[in-house]
Amino acid sequence: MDPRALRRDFPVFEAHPDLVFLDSAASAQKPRSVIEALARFYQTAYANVHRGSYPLSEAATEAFEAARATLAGFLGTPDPDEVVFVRNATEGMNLLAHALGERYLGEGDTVLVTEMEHHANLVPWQQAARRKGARIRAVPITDQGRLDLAALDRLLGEEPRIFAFTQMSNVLGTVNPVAELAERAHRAGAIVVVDGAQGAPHLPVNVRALGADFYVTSGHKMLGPTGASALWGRRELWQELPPFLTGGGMIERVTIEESTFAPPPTRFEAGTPAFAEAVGLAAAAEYLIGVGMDRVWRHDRELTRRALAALSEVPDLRVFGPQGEDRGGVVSFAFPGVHAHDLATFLGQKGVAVRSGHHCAQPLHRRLGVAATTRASFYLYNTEEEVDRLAAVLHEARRFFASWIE
Amino acid sequence: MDPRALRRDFPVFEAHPDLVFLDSAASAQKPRSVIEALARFYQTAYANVHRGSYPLSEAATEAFEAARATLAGFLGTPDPDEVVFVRNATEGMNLLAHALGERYLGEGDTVLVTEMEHHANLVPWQQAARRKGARIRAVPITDQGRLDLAALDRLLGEEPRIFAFTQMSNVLGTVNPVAELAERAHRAGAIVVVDGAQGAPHLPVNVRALGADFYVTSGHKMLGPTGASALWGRRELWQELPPFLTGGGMIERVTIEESTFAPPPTRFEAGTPAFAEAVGLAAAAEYLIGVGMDRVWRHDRELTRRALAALSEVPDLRVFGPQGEDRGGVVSFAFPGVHAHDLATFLGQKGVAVRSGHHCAQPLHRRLGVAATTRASFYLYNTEEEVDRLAAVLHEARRFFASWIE
Amino acid sequence: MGILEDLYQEIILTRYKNPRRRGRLENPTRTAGGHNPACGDQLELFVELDGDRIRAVRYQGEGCAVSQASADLMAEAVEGKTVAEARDLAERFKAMVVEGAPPDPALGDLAALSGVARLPSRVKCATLAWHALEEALS
Amino acid sequence: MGILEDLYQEIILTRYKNPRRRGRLENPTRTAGGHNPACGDQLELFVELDGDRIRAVRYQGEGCAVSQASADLMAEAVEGKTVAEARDLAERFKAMVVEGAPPDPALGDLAALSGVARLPSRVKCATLAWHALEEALS
Ligand SMILES: Cc1ncc(COP(=O)(O)O)c(C=O)c1O
Ligand SMILES: Cc1ncc(COP(=O)(O)O)c(C=O)c1O
Repeated sequence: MDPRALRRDFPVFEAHPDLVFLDSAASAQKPRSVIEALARFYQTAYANVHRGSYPLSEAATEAFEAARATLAGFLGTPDPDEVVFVRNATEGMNLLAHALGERYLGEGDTVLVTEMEHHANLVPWQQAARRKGARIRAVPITDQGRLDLAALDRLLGEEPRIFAFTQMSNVLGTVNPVAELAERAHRAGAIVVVDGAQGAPHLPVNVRALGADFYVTSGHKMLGPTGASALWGRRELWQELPPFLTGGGMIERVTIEESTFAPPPTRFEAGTPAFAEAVGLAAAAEYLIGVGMDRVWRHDRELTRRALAALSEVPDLRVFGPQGEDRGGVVSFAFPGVHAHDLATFLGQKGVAVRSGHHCAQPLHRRLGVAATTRASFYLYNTEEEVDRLAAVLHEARRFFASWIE
Repeated sequence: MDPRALRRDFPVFEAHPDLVFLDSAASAQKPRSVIEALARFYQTAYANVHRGSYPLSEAATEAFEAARATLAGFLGTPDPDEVVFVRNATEGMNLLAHALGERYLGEGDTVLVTEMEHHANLVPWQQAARRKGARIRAVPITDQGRLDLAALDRLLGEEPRIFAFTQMSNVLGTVNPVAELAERAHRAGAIVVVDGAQGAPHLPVNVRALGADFYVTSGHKMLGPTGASALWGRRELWQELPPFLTGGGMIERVTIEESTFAPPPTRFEAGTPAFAEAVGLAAAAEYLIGVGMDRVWRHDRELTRRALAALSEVPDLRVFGPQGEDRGGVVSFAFPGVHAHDLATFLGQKGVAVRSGHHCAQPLHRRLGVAATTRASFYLYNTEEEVDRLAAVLHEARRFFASWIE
Repeated sequence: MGILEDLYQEIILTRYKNPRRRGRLENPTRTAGGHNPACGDQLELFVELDGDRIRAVRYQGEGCAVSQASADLMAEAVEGKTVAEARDLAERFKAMVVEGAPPDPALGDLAALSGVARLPSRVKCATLAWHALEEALS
Repeated sequence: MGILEDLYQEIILTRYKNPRRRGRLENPTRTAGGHNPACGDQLELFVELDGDRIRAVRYQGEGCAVSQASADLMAEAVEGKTVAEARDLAERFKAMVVEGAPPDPALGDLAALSGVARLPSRVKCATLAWHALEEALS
């Protein structure tokens, strides 16, 4: 894969030729094909989906349902109706926490998460647990930044109703062994919810092979527009679940006092969906399929290896996360005594776009013993030169902040 | 106002020069400026908002917050932080029903709605009421399709905690006297939630002058992209409310067991917002401000008057909704004995795009004594010729379906 | 022939206005509900089985000419058929209205609904009763 | 001077590493909390009033050099001032870092933070302590 060639598909790099964009884990840039699919849809094919019996609305409906099928294919399921469109991974997780909570959680039950979760895969479970009198337990991580599998087995012994964990950590880069975790969890009787926000953009995903029950994605992190993400679940489980958002489009019969609801996926898409953005997201999935997810994944890991090697040469720099093959293109680091924001501002002023803070993972940062880290993340349009530039600017930062370092 | 000139701003009419688009109440077409704002943002200025300390992310954050300020201005409040971005009117209503329900509803309490509500302003209240042991009551409508104000006063006597009603009916076109209703409701101690999904696109709106406590809009109906809508509420009330969706961005402090939450509006925007679409929505608001909402409203009413006159000439056609100045550009009708879908298909095949069904207002249709209606709706790009064409095609339909009519 | 003339043939109107199988069965062997969330059409289906054979079918509900005529023609067509034969007919009907296949001779009068294939938003109206039938027979 | 050199002046580093007012007060008249949801910086502010006059200010919390230096310089600057004078200083400080106004002479050492105005994402770091102060005094 030649990232230099792919780069030309991304207009933002024409507008900012010197930009070293290492913040794709927060949100990815968009290829021309996605922006054009979106614009073309609004220019030539726009009308509200469903319920319109004129050709423009029929065509828009078809485009929306074709987008659902494309996303289903991208995630490895033949059944488009297993895909529900939500705004972002966070809304997906809220939908699941609400619906699974209503259906399966009771007094004294346990929801199992992990210490490396993004707040999106933690706070919604806290809310559901509080409503239902259940409690949250978390699988700890090892000093290498991997899940502690011995502790997992102990915790599964408590028979959690739900085990929700991330496919890939947005701070450590750790890729969890999803299939193995799902199998253990299923044996313990838990429903398996996988946070694929960082997984789906970077790894070949087949939800059935992973053995997940639900798989959450974040569209804007996988080259899609903001506003649309695919949430996958097993048909049999969707059928069991009560709705989350209610209103138009998802009902069967409504009186002033009460309502009955449509079957999935309609039941979970209340009101006018972000259907134009769903069409844009399908263009993104097609772009990724065209490049090949195996090649994306290989490229990410090559850059990561190079970055880990180069960053290990920067004096005083602490680099987080595992060293090994089970690691994606996210590298977080810190100079002791230099706050993450100050370091990120330095990098940003040198044209290297990174992110700093707790990256929506406060419990993990507490475990790492730091309040904040600075994070670089890679994607298919990043080059080896950019990784080298990151390392060079970190050497510069080391000199600039020399007297701060503790 | 010259709709023929405005039409040229809408690329869809170049792509479909013969299209008579009378379905804006479902979703409006987009002006070039909106599509371009969106595309330009993705091409040149895209990065995740908040938490990024590099120039691109700072600029994206500023654009997003500027969009909030534009929407605040459009709705008539000086305080941008009173505006929360949601996907659509439906999500806005779900957020309010959940948060107001948690904060203010208890066993035996009443939520008051009206018989003309869209399901989006009914079903979420049913869900909240069920959770809290409260009940729903509805203000009936008169035979002219207006709210029955005598019944309203009786129902306010039951001291509902919340009164949620639409500014304009999406079926009857009725424009309710919001300021007067809000005043009566406040006197009875109710919180006033206004469904502005059909109001904001068509009428000059000043939420403070209306006396509302919360005002819900639907971005895609006011020329904006799908995926972003502005939800307005009084600052003091926002401050009181618990969050709805939870996750990243809206928290203060998170441990595995529990979390505390950020102040509004952040508290209500979990995860990566549809910020590019919010920027597009701001361009839509600017377009409308440029045309002038008073002119939009005058134009809508002129077309409506013309349509009501022309449709009254079509034999056997039953036309719903009030005759008068308190009526916006929505006209629903039916031939007795001809099902709404069959009529809509006829119109659609003749190039007149209308919608048929219960328009997400089953209780209202039950009241009207019909299962479904066919609806034409007008907006700033519609012309008198298009209204005349609608009437002409209805005469044709009358002949085509002559033997069906009962 | 225009799409409209093609769709709204005499037989559709006749069945819509003067249905032959509309109604309910007192002691149905099977019942099923159909609902088209996109437009609100609703249907209740009653099936009486005699072993493996469909003895009678009736339906109730609310809908457009397409959905009502489709239900009425279907009810008539499957009476006397075995469950397997009825399922086979459903496949042929869906091939015609969903995929636009030319009407199979076995469909008889149901061929009048072939025009629906050209109107994507009406396909669900035409298939509503058939989905309910498949549910009732499953 | 580059933005970085402008922002990270010696005085900022000194206050970050060797703060003069960091800590807590045993019997504060007022306290307030500050939190920057965008980055997680947190601050607790303790104020001791003597009638209308600020006798002592201390702060605790976690944050970057900008937020910590700003808090430390602020605490020192407002001690001895009346509530009205402190509020006035807060206005001048915000004018400098939010609107980019040239540093008011009254700001003294706080002028070192003027570079923040060129870094929108850091403005909230610089104002965190000041918002807490305004809350504590209100
Ligand atoms: C692992 C993980 N989960 C969830 C999210 C939330 O994604 P979104 O912003 O799309 O809701 C993110 C991204 O911030 C993430 O990295
Ligand atoms: C009065 C009214 N309220 C709410 C809605 C729901 O709007 P949205 O699709 O944006 O959720 C609509 C539009 O269908 C409407 O007309």
